[in-house]
Amino acid sequence: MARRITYQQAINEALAQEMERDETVVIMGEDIAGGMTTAGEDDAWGGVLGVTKGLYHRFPGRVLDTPISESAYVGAAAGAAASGLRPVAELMFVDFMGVCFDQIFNQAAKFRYMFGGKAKTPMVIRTMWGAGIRAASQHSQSLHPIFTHVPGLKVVAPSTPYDAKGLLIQSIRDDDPVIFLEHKMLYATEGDVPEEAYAIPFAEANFVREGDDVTIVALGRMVLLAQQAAAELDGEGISCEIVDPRTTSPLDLDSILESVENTGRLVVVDEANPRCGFAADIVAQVTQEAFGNLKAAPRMVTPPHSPVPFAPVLEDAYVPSPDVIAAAVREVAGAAAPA
Amino acid sequence: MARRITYQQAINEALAQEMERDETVVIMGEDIAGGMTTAGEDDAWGGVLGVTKGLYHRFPGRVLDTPISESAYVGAAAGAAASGLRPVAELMFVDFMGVCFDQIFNQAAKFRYMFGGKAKTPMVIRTMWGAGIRAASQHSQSLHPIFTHVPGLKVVAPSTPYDAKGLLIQSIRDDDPVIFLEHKMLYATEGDVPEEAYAIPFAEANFVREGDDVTIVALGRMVLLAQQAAAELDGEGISCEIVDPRTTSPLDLDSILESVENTGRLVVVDEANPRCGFAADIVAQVTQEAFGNLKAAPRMVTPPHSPVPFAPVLEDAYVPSPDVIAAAVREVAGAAAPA
Amino acid sequence: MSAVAPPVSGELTKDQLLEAYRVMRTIREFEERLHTEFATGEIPGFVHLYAGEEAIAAGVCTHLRSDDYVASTHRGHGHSIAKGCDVAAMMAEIYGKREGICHGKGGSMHIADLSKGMLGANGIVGGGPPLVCGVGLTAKVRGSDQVAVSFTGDGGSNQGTFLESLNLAAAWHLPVIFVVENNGYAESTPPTYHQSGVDVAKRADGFGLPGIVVDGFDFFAVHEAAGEAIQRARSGGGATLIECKGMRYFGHFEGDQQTYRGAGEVEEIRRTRDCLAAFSRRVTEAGMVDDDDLSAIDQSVTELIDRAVADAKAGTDPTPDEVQTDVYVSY
Amino acid sequence: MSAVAPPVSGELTKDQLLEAYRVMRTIREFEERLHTEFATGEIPGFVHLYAGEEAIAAGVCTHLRSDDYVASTHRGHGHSIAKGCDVAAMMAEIYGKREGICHGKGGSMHIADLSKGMLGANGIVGGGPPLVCGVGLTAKVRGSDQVAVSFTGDGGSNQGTFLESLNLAAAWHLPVIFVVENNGYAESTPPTYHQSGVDVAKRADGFGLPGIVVDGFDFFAVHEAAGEAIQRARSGGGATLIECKGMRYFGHFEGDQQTYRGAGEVEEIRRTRDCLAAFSRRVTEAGMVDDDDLSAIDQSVTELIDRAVADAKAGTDPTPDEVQTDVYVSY
Ligand SMILES: Cc1ncc(C[n+]2csc(CCOP(=O)(O)OP(=O)(O)O)c2C)c(N)n1
Ligand SMILES: Cc1ncc(C[n+]2csc(CCOP(=O)(O)OP(=O)(O)O)c2C)c(N)n1
Ligand SMILES: [Mg+2]
Ligand SMILES: [Mg+2]
Repeated sequence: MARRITYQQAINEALAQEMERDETVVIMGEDIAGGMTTAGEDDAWGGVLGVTKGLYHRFPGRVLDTPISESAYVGAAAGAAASGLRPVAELMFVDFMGVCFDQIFNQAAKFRYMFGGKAKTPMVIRTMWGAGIRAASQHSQSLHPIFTHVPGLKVVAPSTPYDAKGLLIQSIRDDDPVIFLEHKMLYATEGDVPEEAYAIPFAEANFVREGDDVTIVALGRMVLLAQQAAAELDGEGISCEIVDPRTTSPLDLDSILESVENTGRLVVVDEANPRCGFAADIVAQVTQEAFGNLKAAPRMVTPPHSPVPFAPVLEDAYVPSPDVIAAAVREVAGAAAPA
Repeated sequence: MARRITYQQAINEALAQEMERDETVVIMGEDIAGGMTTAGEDDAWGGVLGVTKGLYHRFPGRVLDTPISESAYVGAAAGAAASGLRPVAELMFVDFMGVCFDQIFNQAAKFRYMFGGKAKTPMVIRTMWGAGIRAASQHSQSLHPIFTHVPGLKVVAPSTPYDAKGLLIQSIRDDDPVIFLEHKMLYATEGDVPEEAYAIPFAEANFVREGDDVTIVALGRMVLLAQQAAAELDGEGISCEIVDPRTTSPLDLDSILESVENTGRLVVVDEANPRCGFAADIVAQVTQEAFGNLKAAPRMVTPPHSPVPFAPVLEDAYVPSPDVIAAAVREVAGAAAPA
Repeated sequence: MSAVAPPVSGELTKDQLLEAYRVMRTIREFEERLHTEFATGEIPGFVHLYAGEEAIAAGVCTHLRSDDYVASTHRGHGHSIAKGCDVAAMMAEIYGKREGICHGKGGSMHIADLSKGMLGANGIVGGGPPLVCGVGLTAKVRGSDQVAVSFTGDGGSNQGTFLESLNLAAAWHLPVIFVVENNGYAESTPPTYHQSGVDVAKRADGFGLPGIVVDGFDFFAVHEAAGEAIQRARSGGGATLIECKGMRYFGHFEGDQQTYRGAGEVEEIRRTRDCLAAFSRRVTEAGMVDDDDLSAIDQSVTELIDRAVADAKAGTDPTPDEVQTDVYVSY
Repeated sequence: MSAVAPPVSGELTKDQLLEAYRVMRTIREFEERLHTEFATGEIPGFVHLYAGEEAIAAGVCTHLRSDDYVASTHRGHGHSIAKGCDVAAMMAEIYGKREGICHGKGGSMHIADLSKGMLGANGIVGGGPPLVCGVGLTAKVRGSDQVAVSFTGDGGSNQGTFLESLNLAAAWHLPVIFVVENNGYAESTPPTYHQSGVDVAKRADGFGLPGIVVDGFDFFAVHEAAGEAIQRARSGGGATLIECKGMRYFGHFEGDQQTYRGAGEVEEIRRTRDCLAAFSRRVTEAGMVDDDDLSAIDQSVTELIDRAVADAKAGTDPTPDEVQTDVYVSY
């Protein structure tokens, strides 16, 4: 039975159902219980935005507040995973990865390989990403290209409540370390979500919209903005197909190639910075694999090579807008195929 | 007056000459003096590989051993740069960036932007990169794509002793934070290097080899392997042009586009992992800017999406070899232009 | 604070007392006013208010010269004001205007002014301590007698960067002061939980540094402890850790429901411990300053903040093209 | 060490003494032999030898069950042997062979065997302490009485990860033991410089943990201290920091010229403090064990290592396609 709930509720529900199902699932992070041992412990915070609200009382001993020591507790999640638990560690903002990246990319990500296949590290790092709430340069970044670059990590970035629940459940059941990216501008978005638990397999892109003229690949919040652009372009007779990879590693390249084979034109919209970014990754792989199918130069729509600014005017100019996306699509759609 | 010295000597000489010229230049790192306060201090180590040997005695008080606290001393370099020095901090292996990445990408890299242009952070992080010495997964990585992704950082990766000296001098004189990547397999290579100090500007690619059929873009050690491949291909009548960007950020894209305009065919060879990597970055930018000039699908030659293995047989299979590079070039050269 | 000569001893002149009061009052007014204005929804992003902890910023910074540096936290308005940042430019920054101290690029969490020795508020907990080690190094290499101070919260004192910095400052014998503002919570989590209730000052011993605990509501206690530590640092005596026990009056950030707090907790503190009330009582009872002096300051501060808010609201927005300026000095 | 039941008190049976000696002798022989073999140029990469510090690994690990865990360092051969890893498979790994304990993918710096509770040597200084906190959490959640031990060097004890882990272990009251092997150098840098000569054990106080210093050359001293700490951890008493003062006999890595060392420094220590000599003297003089028992062990160990080296040299290389295996469980 599906009902409409928010992206945030879907995440909370996925955590609750997996903790219910499997007692080796534990969650940890700063203030995710929120006020353990305080006077107000009965009405615990449940995370800075309340995403984990209610879990602390429901699962005694399995919901842990942490000191502000990301290296210690993210590393602890890796050690717990290697010794039998399925920890879900929350990194409040993905921007904080810089204080604990070693435990993620040199420890958790490499155990299995370095140890000759003898280790299993089933951990999830839930973390908030993206711009839009005027949180400035250190609380608004989109760092999936960095995690996608690292062998041994899986990277998940849901764009809807339905995907958020199904992909988080899959992430928790998965036997490899997973970076689960929750876009802060999507928490309040609503959608139909089944009550029962379900898992969405990784590397299965979602065809958000079918179309014949131009393929738009977009991730996270950019999927919503691409839809707005596509709706507008419809009126102009440009039919867009929108492909949401949902997971950047592993990546469902086949679905993207399939779409490009049909449209011959590609626009990749991504919220991360451009250099060595995800848009470049997709454009490069498509060009290498399907050069012959391309009727026009693919285009990348991303923020500029700059940090995220604070002022609303600046942040709005930083993030790709439906208008900018539409303009790029028109260009690609209009470009004649080279003789 | 030029004479033949090694890449390692060129780096040592650049440091010495800049410290001589500018007393605000200080260097710090683990064991870079090497044995400060020990019985053997008179014959100080000069770094784990002796790259900084001799500087400790020559520049009293300006060559500092550090505790194994990369966050503290890399952050200290940022704070020193913001308050008037030109520090050069050594991160022994680039693989260790995970324990101090925040101070690099959220602090040093973003000061100027976050502070509205009021800060200047002239610091250099010298660090050793690349595979080849059987140092396994945590001492052999190529992480320039991660640094290149970050706005606010400049990224330099010399492939010859001449470039090493000129680019390090420019890095020290530059007013922005610079990641200076020294490939461990190049330290012993020799080349002509002028005795006097000279600076090589950033974003000026080097045409290592002129050719008409295929453009090969390569960085660091890959430049040498690409030259071996090119020599072999010459005999087969395939003429390769090798472009070494020397700096990945800023990037001299124009020189690459210029070469591709001439050859119409592109192979990018890089030692970093493929996903969201530097090879993808170049292929994507060239395709977007010069699609019409491409006669065939560009190819990326990189290691697989896996950590660096230890066993010699495995590490040799991991790193792109001249044979693998040559095979890719043949493919691209042979491919007919699409009708 | 550069206008006033730093006192050699703990003795304060009337001018210095009035200046200290002006700083604390300005911070209080700035924060109380932001609390009200934030509720109107006109302020972008989120702000962390310093109200309640004024005696710490003032007690430390009254000893500093403009060529000394401080590195601050996400809760940085108080440190910025105490270090001499322009209050109107700070307010404009918080409103995201071009007249802002960072031209609208930084906002509340990144207020900085290097010309005043303010190395920046910091959105990364524990981001500042390594930076002040670097400033200390600059002073040492230059042979100047500058000092650098980092402010860190109780929660931030669990970040590896803070702990590593204590050791580096000791190993390099740096002119640095680590001020820990223990205000009873890291967001919703209390030190009794996140650091087992052990005084942060105790951590100094393990690195060979002096560490002391002072009452963060008492300007004079903070001022005296900071004076000694700064004197020691200036004269080549190395680093010190000072833990100030205090309390924030508002939520972790504006909008925080503060469910973790006991009923009446803040009201009680405001009534019994308030640093401004205590300071006023002490200096007037001692006859060093009279009420009129203080109310004159109160009035001028109110006017200052009124103007700052009005100007900020009337300020101009940056233009979209500025997104790409000042990423690099040259590129 | 799972074969031998862990002693409740510090009292050791003859079997346990012989087992402890076998472990120390095996480590010594393994390392001395690697030192010789490395010189021939046949061993790829670089190796960090543990010779001289055997009493620490043995003194701690003789208390551990195979379901307890240890996280090691770049100098990990001793911990691996003491925790029960297969010596021949370790040797094959160091030679980069498919028969290696990690099938040749890890080498000396990544030797691991989770089935033995060996969480891995670690190429990242300070990489291990957070991991054992996680193992401690697993034990707590499971309600088992497992414990986890991290080994860290004096230099590694300056890494933020180590310091944060002390605090986390205290806050979560984890069954973890932090063993610091202070061997007088971090590469070429001495603790007198890199940590101001302050005992690392002192850092424990600042986090509310017990911290003690023991002689790392004395098996019995280490064994007793570790026994108490492990007992406390097993019975819910929380974490402990144990600093063992010792010395490495060889260079930081093989090939290190050791210019930073005083002349005769190592020879003197070998002559006066050697842990194997001291152990042998003590157990024979006390009549608990006689010389023949020990020489029998010496001989069997020599044979074991001879065979391990011969087999490793005769081992098979991995095949190139294995570069891409075991990156993920599934992908
Ligand atoms: C590295 C990092 N981790 C977590 C956060 C989120 N965060 C911001 S403030 C804060 C609490 C800080 O507590 P404390 O240091 O006591 O300072 P206070 O807010 O009490 O002044 C947290 C967890 C952050 N900004 N940076
Ligand atoms: C994060 C990190 N920084 C630096 C290094 C380089 N490194 C390897 S071992 C070592 C010295 C370690 O000293 P200590 O912790 O005392 O251990 P010991 O070698 O004496 O056993 C250093 C600096 C590293 N491997 N990882
Ligand atoms: Mg606090
Ligand atoms: Mg050591």
